[in-house]
Amino acid sequence: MMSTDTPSLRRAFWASLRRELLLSYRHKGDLANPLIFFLMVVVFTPLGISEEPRMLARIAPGMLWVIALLATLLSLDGLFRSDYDDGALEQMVLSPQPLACLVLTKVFAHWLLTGVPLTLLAPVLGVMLQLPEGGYGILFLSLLLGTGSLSLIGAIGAALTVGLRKGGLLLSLIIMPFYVPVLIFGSGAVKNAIEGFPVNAELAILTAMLLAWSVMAPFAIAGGLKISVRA
Amino acid sequence: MMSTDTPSLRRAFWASLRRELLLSYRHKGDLANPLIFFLMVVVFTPLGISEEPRMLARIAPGMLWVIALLATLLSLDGLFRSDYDDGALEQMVLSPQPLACLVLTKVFAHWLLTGVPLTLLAPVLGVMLQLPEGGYGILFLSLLLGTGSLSLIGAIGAALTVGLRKGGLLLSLIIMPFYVPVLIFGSGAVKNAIEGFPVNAELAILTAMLLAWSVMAPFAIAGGLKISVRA
Amino acid sequence: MAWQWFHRLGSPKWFYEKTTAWLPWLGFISITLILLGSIWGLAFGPAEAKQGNSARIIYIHVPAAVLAMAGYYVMAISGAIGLIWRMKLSFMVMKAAAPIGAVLTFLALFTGAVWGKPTWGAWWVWDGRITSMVVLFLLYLGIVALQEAYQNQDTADKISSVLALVGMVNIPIIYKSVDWWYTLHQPATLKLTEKSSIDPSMGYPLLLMILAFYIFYAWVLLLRTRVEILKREQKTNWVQEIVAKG
Amino acid sequence: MPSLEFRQFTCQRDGHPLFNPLNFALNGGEVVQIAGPNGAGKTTFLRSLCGLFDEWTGEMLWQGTPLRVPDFSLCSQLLYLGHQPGVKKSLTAGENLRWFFGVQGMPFPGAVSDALAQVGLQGYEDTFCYQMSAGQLRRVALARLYISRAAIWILDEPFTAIDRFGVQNLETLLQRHVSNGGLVILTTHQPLAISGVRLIELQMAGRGGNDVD
Amino acid sequence: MPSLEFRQFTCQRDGHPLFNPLNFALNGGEVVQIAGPNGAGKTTFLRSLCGLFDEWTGEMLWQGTPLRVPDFSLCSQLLYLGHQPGVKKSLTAGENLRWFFGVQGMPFPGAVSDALAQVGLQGYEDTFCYQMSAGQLRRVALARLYISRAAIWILDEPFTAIDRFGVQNLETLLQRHVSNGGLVILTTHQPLAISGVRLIELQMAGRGGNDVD
Ligand code: HEM
Ligand SMILES: Nc1ncnc2c1ncn2[C@@H]1O[C@H](COP(=O)(O)OP(=O)(O)OP(=O)(O)O)[C@@H](O)[C@H]1O
Ligand SMILES: Nc1ncnc2c1ncn2[C@@H]1O[C@H](COP(=O)(O)OP(=O)(O)OP(=O)(O)O)[C@@H](O)[C@H]1O
Ligand SMILES: [Mg+2]
Ligand SMILES: [Mg+2]
Repeated sequence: MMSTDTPSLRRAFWASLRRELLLSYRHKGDLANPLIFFLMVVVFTPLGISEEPRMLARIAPGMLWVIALLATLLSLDGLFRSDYDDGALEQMVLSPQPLACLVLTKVFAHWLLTGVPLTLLAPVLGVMLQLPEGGYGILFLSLLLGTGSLSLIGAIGAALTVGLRKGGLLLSLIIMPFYVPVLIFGSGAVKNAIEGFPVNAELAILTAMLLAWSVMAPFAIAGGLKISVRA
Repeated sequence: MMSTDTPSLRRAFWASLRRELLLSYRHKGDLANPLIFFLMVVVFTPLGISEEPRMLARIAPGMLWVIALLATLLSLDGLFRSDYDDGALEQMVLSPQPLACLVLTKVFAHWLLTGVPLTLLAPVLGVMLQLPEGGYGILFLSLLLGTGSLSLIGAIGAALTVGLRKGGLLLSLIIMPFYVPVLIFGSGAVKNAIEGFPVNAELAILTAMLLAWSVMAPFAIAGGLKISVRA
Repeated sequence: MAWQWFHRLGSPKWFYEKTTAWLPWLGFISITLILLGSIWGLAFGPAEAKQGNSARIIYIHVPAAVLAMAGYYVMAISGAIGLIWRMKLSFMVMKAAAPIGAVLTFLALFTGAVWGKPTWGAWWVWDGRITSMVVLFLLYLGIVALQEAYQNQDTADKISSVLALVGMVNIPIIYKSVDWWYTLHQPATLKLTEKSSIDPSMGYPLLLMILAFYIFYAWVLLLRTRVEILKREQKTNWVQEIVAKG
Repeated sequence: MPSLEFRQFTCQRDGHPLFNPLNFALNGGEVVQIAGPNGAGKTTFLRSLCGLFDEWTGEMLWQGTPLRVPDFSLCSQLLYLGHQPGVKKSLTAGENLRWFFGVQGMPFPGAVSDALAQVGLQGYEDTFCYQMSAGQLRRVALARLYISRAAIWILDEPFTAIDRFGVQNLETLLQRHVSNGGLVILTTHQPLAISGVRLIELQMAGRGGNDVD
Repeated sequence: MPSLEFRQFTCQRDGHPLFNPLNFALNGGEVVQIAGPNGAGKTTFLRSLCGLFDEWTGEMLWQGTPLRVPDFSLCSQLLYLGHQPGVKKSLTAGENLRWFFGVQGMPFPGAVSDALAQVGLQGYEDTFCYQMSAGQLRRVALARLYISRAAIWILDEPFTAIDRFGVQNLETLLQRHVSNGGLVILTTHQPLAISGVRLIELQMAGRGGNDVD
């Protein structure tokens, strides 16, 4: 009756990651969502705010970062919701493998499918918003580092609100304060780069934040989920 | 066995509105959501883009309109989703009362609980974004008229995407083109007002759009829902 | 024994009975000090050289700001104690502390805005201090909203404690980043180690007001915690006896 | 007296018929059980009746006149209870029932608390549905049957999650409805303790003919 | 041999006990049915066992040592199937099962298509779960039982939406599991055709003592 081959964390990790990627692949629409949102705001910006190239160039670095941040944030609400609704989350909690590791795969998949595409798309939209020459490389790099932190932080919020019948943007309220430093250093880096100032400090801080959250977030997420599932 | 008092549309209308308001009252968090989103972007804007008052004043009218639009859009995804998931939508479709009327109550409730609060909050956030003196009245008026159209248009998108397992922001893509005119005339009115130009034309067009959508949208929504429920 | 004391503190009943005696004292002292400080500051303190009488708002603005920040740690630490030792009372303190903190933060923001109009010529400016205060306000709102959103009190307590804990780590980061970002606001003027840059004639009443606000905070926190205790323990015998007594 | 007739009726999924064509007529006063193994097409069949599914072929006649796709003209005559009962978890039991009737244009039934008592939920009128057990939630949906004035009841596994006494009660109710001339069409995998149930067996298509009548 | 013991055990909702305290011990080789009307607290009890609910009082002992709240130490020993089966509709049946075992750190079981065949879903391995009927969806969840190596099975109304033959199959499986020394704890409102089922009746608290053993 009892197990002969020992269960392994590595297997659980891969199974979990595989499923996340499969699920996203099935919901291709969802995959595109953050991108569509990104695109949408970039279209609305000149329409609503200003079509002057000089003006656009000035607001572009900040605008791109703000939109990337909002896009991440808005894609987070569903992170654990469907697993919660259909009972899959219970099964994960009941798995003998540490929950913190299992959720890390979910966050990783989220970043892979939201943060990375956003990062890749940002330079293109930068052109549409007249982003000055010097900014592209750092825009890319800062987003790559920053979106990691955004996914990790956001997942904490998602875990804490999954038990609410409709978490919605309450999630936003919760994680917004945590996004502030990421935004400041991220957009700060791009602005500095455009004006020719050094950006090492900002990039170092973004990396440090990413590392710190990678260590802390999984435990907060797992804790939040365990509480939510028991409610 | 058969009914003695005749069923009445008025009753159906009130019962439906009553339920919508009750549901929102129960999810107070949801009620606050568009507002939180609004606040959030207003905080992120100076952080990410520029904290200079002169710069802020120039982008404020457009920014406020873009945010109001995004907030409406994002609150729309759930409009029919929970009714679809738990079978309540089937019951509405099966009601002998015209579905177009029933959905109109849902849209009306949505506007009452999203558009109106956004409109009321906008002037306050205008202060934070250094909106120039002359803009406040027209900001209020244009949002009041415009958010009505936004809710109606958005509901069409929501009805068409509710059958997808996760509608998400595909919805955004569908309704984005329809939001463009509203945004242009809305933010145009505020900009004109600030610069002291007349705004009658813009307001007239916003009103006309609101009326036109009020007549057309309910049928499109009802049609979309009937198709979705049969899938 | 230390542990015995700790466990008794965890008992809402013991806590309720014990603190009944403290309440009038705390209330009396805090009100007296607030009155004293206000009269000293507003009536006898000098008008500020450049800003004139508008600067007197400092006697509310600064204590509110100081307590708003200190209050967060009170809240987060009591939440942490609740999570770790599964102590219900600690959760109640946390729940009681959140709205007080939010109100104090709002007060600091509001008085700041009122002060900003005469001095900076604008109600609102995006500078580091102010921004970090807005962020703190949002952190508080998040906790209050979570508490409201969860119908099950137990879940609400635990969930909002986790958030408060994560927030505690984040607060210093926010302050650092926002300070670094842009500054227009007054730097800290009251310094313990060096000589204060504020004139003693304004400094002393200000210090008095800060002390008064601390005690006032403790008083309100106790009051709210006791209400929370009564609400949650309403079905127990000892609460019903208290209610019966009137 | 309601009457429904089916001629060469079958439902399709992805262009393939689910079950062999059906030919039969139903009248008021009958309890009709649509039977068949999991996946036979029972739910699909019931939804077709309600106009909630329209990939069917053959004819469906209501009081002698054929119904067309998409046609909701039976609406005012029928009450449908599907796998998803349409009960909002964040409303109370009473609010749910009142909405249900309100939305059909009926006056708010005063009988709500009676109906809830009938399904064993006395005193639950103001309880939120998310605080209910699986069975209690289904009972809220079933309470509709005690107020409804519809002639045709279409019930997809109404006994799911209901305990023994609840099932008995429900059976009594169904019997009362048909003895008043109503028509009940249901599916269930549990044995029914109702006398004179008409059994319509769905036979997987392509496994030999059947034409139940 | 798994052994579970309960002493003065009861679950609470809003500070009130749901049922009278239970005192009993379970051992491998038993099928235990937790019985009681709708809302008695069966689901709550089962969730407490799994560590998914923690407002309980009394003692719960696993192999003689008391379990504390919150404690998931039984995890690796048990398989829980609740009202919500944890099947993702946008994955295929096979993908769902493979995830389920993968996430527990088990090697991908090759037996997936066998298990699906056992629950009557031959050839459905690559069918998306949203294309399944209510019963087929539950069967996907039940297929886990054919692969699982857990000693304790905790099944909350496993027969929901399953047709007659499906129920028979499942009963056979349960009997096989206990004859191998496993423990099955289940709830159901349908009569069981398994011999020697141990019945634990939950009695609403405050209606006279019971202490079943
Ligand atoms: C909404 C706007 C404002 C906010 C949110 C705000 C916030 C704060 C905060 C957080 C402190 C820190 C207390 C501490 O660290 O010890 C503070 C102190 C202070 N604020 Fe403001 N403030 C605002 C506007 C103003 C204005 C307009 C003035 C006057 C020009 C002002 C003058 C001061 C002074 C003098 C202090 C004391 C500094 C110290 O002793 O540390 N504030 N304020
Ligand atoms: N989330 C909740 N909050 C408060 N009370 C609840 C909640 N869920 C269930 N209850 C109550 O707890 C009691 C036990 O519920 P439980 O789900 O354990 O019943 P059950 O025996 O499984 O019933 P069923 O046979 O209907 O599945 C019920 O009376 C119910 O009203
Ligand atoms: N959305 C769908 N798309 C494609 N096929 C579907 C869909 N839903 C169901 N099916 C298929 O149609 C058939 C009939 O499904 P239906 O739900 O009508 O069965 P049922 O008789 O109600 O079964 P159960 O007893 O399990 O409820 C099943 O074989 C199922 O695989
Ligand atoms: Mg079915
Ligand atoms: Mg149950």
